Amino acid sequence: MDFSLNQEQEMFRGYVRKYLDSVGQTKTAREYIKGDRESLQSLQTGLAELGCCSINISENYGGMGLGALDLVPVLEETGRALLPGLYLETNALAVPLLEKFGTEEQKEKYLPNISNGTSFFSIAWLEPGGSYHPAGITFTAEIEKDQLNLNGVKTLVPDAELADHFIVLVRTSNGKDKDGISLLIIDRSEANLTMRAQKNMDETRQLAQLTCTNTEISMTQILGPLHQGWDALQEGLLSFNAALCAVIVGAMEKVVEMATEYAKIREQFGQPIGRFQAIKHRIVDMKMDLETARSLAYYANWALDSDAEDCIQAISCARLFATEAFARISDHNIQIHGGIGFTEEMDCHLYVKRARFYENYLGTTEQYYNQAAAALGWLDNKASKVLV
Amino acid sequence: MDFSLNQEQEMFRGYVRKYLDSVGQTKTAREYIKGDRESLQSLQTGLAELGCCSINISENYGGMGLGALDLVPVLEETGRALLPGLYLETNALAVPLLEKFGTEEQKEKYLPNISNGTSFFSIAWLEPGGSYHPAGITFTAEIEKDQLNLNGVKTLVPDAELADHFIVLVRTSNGKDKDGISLLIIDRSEANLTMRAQKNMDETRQLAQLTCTNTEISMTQILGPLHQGWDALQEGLLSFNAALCAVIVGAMEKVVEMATEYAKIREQFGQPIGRFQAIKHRIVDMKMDLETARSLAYYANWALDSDAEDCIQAISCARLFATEAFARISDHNIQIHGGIGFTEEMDCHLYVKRARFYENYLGTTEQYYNQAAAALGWLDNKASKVLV
Amino acid sequence: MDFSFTPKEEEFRQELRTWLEENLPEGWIGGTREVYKDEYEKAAFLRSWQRKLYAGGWAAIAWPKKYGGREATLMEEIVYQQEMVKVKAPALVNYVGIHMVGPTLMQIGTEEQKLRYIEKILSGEEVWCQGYSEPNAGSDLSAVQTSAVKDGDRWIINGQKVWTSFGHVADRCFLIARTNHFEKKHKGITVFLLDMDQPGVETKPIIQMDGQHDFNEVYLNNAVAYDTEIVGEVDEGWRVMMALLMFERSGIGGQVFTLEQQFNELVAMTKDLKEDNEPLLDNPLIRKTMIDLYTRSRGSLLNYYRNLTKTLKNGRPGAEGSMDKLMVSELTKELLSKSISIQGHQGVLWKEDAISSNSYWQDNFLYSFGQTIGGGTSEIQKNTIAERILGLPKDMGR
Amino acid sequence: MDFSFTPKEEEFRQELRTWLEENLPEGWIGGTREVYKDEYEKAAFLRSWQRKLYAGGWAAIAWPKKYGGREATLMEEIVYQQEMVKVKAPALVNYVGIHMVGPTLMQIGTEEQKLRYIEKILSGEEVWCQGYSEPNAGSDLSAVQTSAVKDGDRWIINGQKVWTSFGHVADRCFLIARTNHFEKKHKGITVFLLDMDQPGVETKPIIQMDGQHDFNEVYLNNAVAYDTEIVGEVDEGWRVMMALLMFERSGIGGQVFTLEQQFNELVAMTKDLKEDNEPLLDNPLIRKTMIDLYTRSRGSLLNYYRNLTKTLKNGRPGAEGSMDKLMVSELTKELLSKSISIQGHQGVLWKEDAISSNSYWQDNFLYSFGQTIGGGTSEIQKNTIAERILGLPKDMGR
Repeated sequence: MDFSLNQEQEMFRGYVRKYLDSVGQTKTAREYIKGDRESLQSLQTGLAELGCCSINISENYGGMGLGALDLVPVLEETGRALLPGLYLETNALAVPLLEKFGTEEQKEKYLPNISNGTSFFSIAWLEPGGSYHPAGITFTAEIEKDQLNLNGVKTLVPDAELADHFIVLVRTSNGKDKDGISLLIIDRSEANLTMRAQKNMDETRQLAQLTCTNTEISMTQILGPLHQGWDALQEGLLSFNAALCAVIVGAMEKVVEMATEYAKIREQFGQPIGRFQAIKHRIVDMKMDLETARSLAYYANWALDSDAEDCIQAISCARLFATEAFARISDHNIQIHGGIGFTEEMDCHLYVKRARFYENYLGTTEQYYNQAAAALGWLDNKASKVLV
Repeated sequence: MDFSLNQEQEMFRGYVRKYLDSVGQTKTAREYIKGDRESLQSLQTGLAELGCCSINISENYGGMGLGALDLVPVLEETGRALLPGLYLETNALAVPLLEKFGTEEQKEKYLPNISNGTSFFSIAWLEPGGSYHPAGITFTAEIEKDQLNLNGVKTLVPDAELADHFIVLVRTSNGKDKDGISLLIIDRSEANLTMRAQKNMDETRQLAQLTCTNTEISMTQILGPLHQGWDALQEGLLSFNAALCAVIVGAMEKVVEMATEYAKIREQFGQPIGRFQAIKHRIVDMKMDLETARSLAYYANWALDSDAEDCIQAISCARLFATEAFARISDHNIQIHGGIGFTEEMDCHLYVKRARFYENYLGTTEQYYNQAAAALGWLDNKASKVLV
Repeated sequence: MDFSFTPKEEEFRQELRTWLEENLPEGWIGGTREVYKDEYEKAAFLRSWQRKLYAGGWAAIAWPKKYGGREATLMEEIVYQQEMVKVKAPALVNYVGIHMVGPTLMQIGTEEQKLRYIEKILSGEEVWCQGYSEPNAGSDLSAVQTSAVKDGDRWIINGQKVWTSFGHVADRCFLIARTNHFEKKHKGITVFLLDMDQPGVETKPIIQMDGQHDFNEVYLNNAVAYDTEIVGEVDEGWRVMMALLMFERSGIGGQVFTLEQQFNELVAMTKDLKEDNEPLLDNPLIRKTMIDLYTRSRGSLLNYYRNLTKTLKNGRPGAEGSMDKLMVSELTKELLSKSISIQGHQGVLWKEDAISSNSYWQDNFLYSFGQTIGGGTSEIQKNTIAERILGLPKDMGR
Repeated sequence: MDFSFTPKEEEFRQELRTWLEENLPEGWIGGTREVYKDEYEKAAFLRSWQRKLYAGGWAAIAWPKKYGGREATLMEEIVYQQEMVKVKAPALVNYVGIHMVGPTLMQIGTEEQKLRYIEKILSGEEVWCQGYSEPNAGSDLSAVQTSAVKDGDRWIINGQKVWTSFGHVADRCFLIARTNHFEKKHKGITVFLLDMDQPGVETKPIIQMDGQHDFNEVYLNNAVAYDTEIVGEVDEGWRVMMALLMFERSGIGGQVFTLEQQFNELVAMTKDLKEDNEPLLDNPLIRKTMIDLYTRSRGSLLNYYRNLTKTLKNGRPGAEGSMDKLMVSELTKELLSKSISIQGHQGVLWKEDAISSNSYWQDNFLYSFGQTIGGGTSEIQKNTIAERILGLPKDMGR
C-alpha cells in the first residue's frame, strides 16, 4: 500500500513550481487577458525546456514514454497558475489519441513537435446548439476520392489562436448517432478557416467560432477509424478527464491557500477572521473538498495507468467531484475575502471563472453522471444519452 | 396587505398552548409510547372541549364552519407537542372529504361525532409493496347488489387502534390506473377486520396492518363517486397537506427553541456554546428554515381558503419544504445538544422520528415534486406518475 | 390575511406605470437596456433619468410634500419597487442622496443645511456618495480610522475610503471620520457633508470582477470640511448612522422582486433552451432544481411580506430585515449560479456572445458575489439574527 | 503508487478469514446476527466471543508477542479491520482494555500493574470501561470536575462520569480525576485504574435514541482507589491521555470499511426495492444521489489510504485522522439518512417489520447520530483540522 506520488514525480513538481514562481504564477494569465501573447509564448518555451511537453510521448517520437501519473504534478502546477493555452488539450487529449490511433505518418508529423513544445492542438467539437451528444455533430466532411470537403461551423473552440492543429469532430457519413462521426486533424497552415472570436467569461482562455466552406483537406488527416471516431474520442477523453482533475486539484490547492492566508492576517472586530468559526470551519470544508478531489484525481490517474477495472467510473466520478468542488470553493473564497475578493485586482475571481469554464468542458456534468452510472452497471439499456 | 394570522386565531392558539402546557406538552406522547392510552384520551377530550374538533365542520353538523387558516394555530400546537392520534387525519382529511363528497346520511352519521371529539378517522391507503400510486391499489371491493365484498391487505394504517372509522382506498372495478378506485368508509364496529401491529420508528404513532377476507359492507359506505374516488382523494389531500405543513411548523418552532435555549446555557471551553459561530449560525439557518416553512404554510392555507390560482403548487411546495426542513433541523438539533441529544431522555429524537414519519406520509417527496411541476405547467403529457 | 393591494394603491401603481411607459427611453421596456460606452456616459444617462423622475415627482416618493416628495405610504413604496423592477428601470444615481442624506438632514440637519442641500439632491443637481467603509473597516464600521482634526472653523481630513459607489461622479460625500481618538469604538465619530470637488479628494476606480466600475477608493489628503458641514453633534456620528438605518422602511424589497423576476426569466430560459430538441425543463434533474428554486424564492417573497406586515403594524422595521437580506442575497447567488450551469458549456459565452435571449445571466452571476458581501456580509447578518432575534450571546470582539 | 497488499498480508488475511469462518457462531456469516434478549445477554455473548478471540490469538494483534499479541504491522491491522467488517464480527467487549489500558500500562505502567492487569484484559476476564466524559466536560476534557483526594495510601473519589460504554458490565474503569484544584485546565489531572465492584461506584443506564443501552452514567460517591492504581505520575494524567491517542495507529479504518459496506448494501437495496415495478436505481434522481454517495465514499476511503500512507512513512499518525473522522462520520449519517428516505413511507417500519432484507437500516440511521458526536464532535474535529493542519488561530477559550 502506497498511495502517494513518488519522489521523482514530486521532484519534477518542484522544478515546475519554481519556474512558475519565477514568472509570477498567475501573472502570465493576467497578461494574456490584456492581449499580451508573448509572456505565454515564453512560458511555454520554458516549460518545454523543463520537459513538460514530452512526458507522455513515446521515446520513439522524442518523448519520455511516461504515464498519466507522471503528468499529474505538472498539470497541478499549471492549474495553480491558471495557465492559458493548450497544454492540457495537447498533452492529455491529442497525444493519447495520436499514440493510440495515429498512423505512423501522423505520429511522425505531430508527436516530435508536441514533444519539443512547438506545436499545440485545440479541439473543435461543439456546434451552434451546444450539444456534446452525437446528434449535435452536423459539420460535414464529404468524401471525394482522397479528399474531404468540409462544411460547417464549430463554436467555443478553445484558444484557437494558439493552436497549430485542430482535432475536429465531423460527419463523414449521414446519420444522427455516433456512427458516421470521424475525427479529423486540421492543420491551420494548410486549410482555409474562418475564425471569429467569442467572448469567454474566463478571459484567460480565448474562444473562437470556426467556419469551413468547401474547405478541401486530405483523407490522410482522418485520425482513427473512419466513421467510428466517436469511440476513439471516448478513449481520449478518459485521459483528458483524468488530467483535467489534476489541473483542478492544483487550482483548488491555491484557492485553499489564499483563503487560509487571508483569514490569518485580515482582522475584523479586533480578531483575525480565521478565528471566527464561520470562516474557520468553512475553510476546513474547502480543505476537505481539496483533499477528496486530490485522492479521487490521483486514483483516477493510477486507474488509467493500470487499466484498472473501475477505471471509467473512477475517472468520471473524479471529474464530477473536482468540477463541482472547484466551483464551490472558489465561490467560498470570494466570500471569505469580503469586498476585496469582489475586485478584479485580486485573483479570487479568476479561479471562479476558470471553475465555470471547466464545469461542462468537453461533456456536461449530467453526461458524466450518466457515464459513471453506465460504468457501474446502473443504467438499463433504455437510457440512451451516454457519452461512452 | 396583511400577512398574519388574525387576533382570534392567535387567541385560540393561546388557549390551546395553555392547555397543552398544563398537560406537559410532549408528556402525553411519551406516555403513549409506554402504552398508556388514557392520557391521550383525556387530552383529546380536553381539546374537544376547547372546540378544536369542530372548527372546520359546517354549522349544520355542530361545527363552527370556519376555514383552513382557522385550523392552523391548533395544528401548530399539536405539532409542537408531537401529539399522537388522528386529529390531523380526521379534521384535515376526513372532514373535507365528508363535507364535499359525503351524502346527507354520511354527514349526519359522522360529522357531529367528529365535532364533539368522540370519533376519529384513520386512512388505509398503502398495501404491501408500499406504492402510493394508483397501481398500488389491489384491495378489492366486489359489488354484490347493495353490498361490497372486501378482500385485501392494507399496511401502515396510522393509529388504527384509535380509529372508529377508516377511509379505505379500494378497487371497485378492475384495472391498474385511477379509474375503478373508490373511497370507502369502514366502521370498525360493523366490520370484521383483522389487525396486526407494525413497529414504527416514530413510536408516538402506532401502525397496523389491516386484512379483510370476504368482509361484507353496505354500498352506502362508498364516499364520493363510485370508481372515481381517486380524484376525490386528491382534493382531500390538498386540505390534508396544507394542514400537515402547519403541524410541522409547530414542531419546527419547538425544535428551534430547544436548540436556542440549550446553546444559551450549555458551556464548553468556558463559553456558552451559542457563542461559537458553528452553533450560532447553524441555529440561524434553522430559524430561517422555520420562518420560510411558516410563510409557505400560512400562504398554502390562505390559498386553499381563497381558492387561489396557485393553490396546488403553493400546497405541494409548502409540503416539500416543510418535510425536508423539519428533518434537517431536527438532525441539527441533536448535533447542537451533543451527547445528551443522543439520549432517549431528551425530546430531540422524538422530533427526528416524527420528521421521518411525515417525510413520505400520504405521498412521497418525489410525487409532490411532480404534483408541483404539473400545477406549474412544467410537465409534458408524457409524464404519467403524478398524484393529481 | 390579505394579499391584495387597495384600490388607492392600485391607482398609484397605474399612475406610475403610465408615467414610466411615457418617460422611459424608446424601446426600453422589453427591449435593449444599459449599453453605455463607459461609466461616465452611464452616469450622464442616469443623471438625466433622475431629472426626469424629479420633473415627474417620482424621485423621492417617501419624502414630505414640502420637500418635493409625495409622502408615500409604505405600501406605495412597495408598489413603486415592484413597478421599477418590472420595467428594469435605470438605477437611481443619487440613491445615497435620496435615501440617506436627504432624510437625515430633514430630521437633524440645520435650517441652513436643509436649504442648501435638499432640493439639489432631489433634482440630481448634486449627486452624493457615501464614505463609510475603509480598508480595515469592512464589516466593522466602528474601526473607522479616517481622522478629522479641528483647525478654526475648518476640519482637516485624512484617510482612505473604499467601496464608494458613484464616487467618480459624485459632487458631495456623506462621510464618517474619527474626531476623537481617545474614545473607543463607536464613540468619537462625526458625520461630514464633504465637498468632493477639492484638491484634497482623489478618487480611484475599483474594477469589479464583472469588469464594471461602480465603486471607488477615495483618498483624503488634507481634505477640508467646515463646521457648517457637520451633521448632528461632533463625536456623535454613530447616532446619526443608526438613525439612518430606520429610514429604509421598505428594506430589501427591490432585491426580492428582482429575484422573483429572475426566477421567471430562468423558467423561460429552461423552456427555450434545448438539449437534443428537448427543453431543459423536461429534464427531471433540472426540473427538481427549478422547483426547489421556486419554493425558496416564493418563501423569500412571503417572508418579506410577513415582515412587511410587522413593519406596517409596528410603524418601524425590526431586525427581521437581516433575515430578508440574508435569504434573498444567498438565494440570488444560487439561482444565478444555476442559471450558468444549466446552459452547459455555452454558459461561459459572455456579453454579446451569450446564447440566452436575456444576455445578462453572466453579468448578473458575477455581480451576485457582491450581494452577499455588500451591505453587511451574510456572516454579519447571521450574527445580527442570532443576537437580536434569537437572543444568543454576542460574538467575540463585539 | 500501489494499492495492493503484499503476499504476506494476504496470507494473514486468509488465516484470519479461515479462523472466522470456523469460529463465528453457526449461521453468523451472511445470516442473522445480534439478537439478544437484553444488554446483559449481549454482554455475556460478547465476553464469550472475546474468549474465543483470545484463544485464537486474535484479541489484540498489535500487542507485543510477550503479552500475547502478534506484533501485527499497521497493514495487518488494516486487513484485520477489513475482514472483521466484512463478516460483521461481534463488537470487542473489552475494546477499552485492549486499545487503551493495555498499551498504556505496557508503556508507562509499573511492573506490578503489568502483571496484575494485562493478561486479564486479553482474556476478557476483566472488562474495562473508560471514565473520561462528565456532564459538564463533553468536548472539553480539561474541564473534568470529578475529584480525588488523598487519604493515606488511598484516594477518595467523588463525582460523576457519563458516556461510559459497557460501564454496566465492566470490572474496572480507566478513570481521570482532578487531584489538584489549584492547577488550571490540563494540569492537575490524574489517571486511576478504578475497581468498579465497590459500594462507592454506582452505574445507571443511558438509554439512547435508538433504544439501545451501550452507555452509562457512573456515580462516584466516596469511591476508593489506591496509590498502586495510579498510572504515571499524580497530576500528570493529561500526558497519559495524550500518549494514548498515539496507540490508535489505524485510526478510523473500521468505520471507513463499514461505510463502504453500507454503500454496497444500499446499492443492493436500490436494485431490490421497486416502485411500480421499476427498481429505485432506475429513477434518475435516486441514481444521481447514489453516484454522489459513491463518489464521496470512495473519496473517504482513498483519503484514508492516503493518510495511512503518511502514517506508514512517518511511523506515527498525524492530525489527518481528524479529517478521516469528520468525513466518514458525516457521510455515514448522510448515507443512512438517505437509506431511510428512499424506502418511502415504508422506511419508518422498524425492527422485524422493516421491509428491507437488511433490517438494520433504521437502527443504523438512529445510531449514526452518535457518530458525529462521540469521539469528538464534528465541530471539534474542524477546529483540530483548522488549527493543526491549516495553522488557523485557536478558538475562544482554548
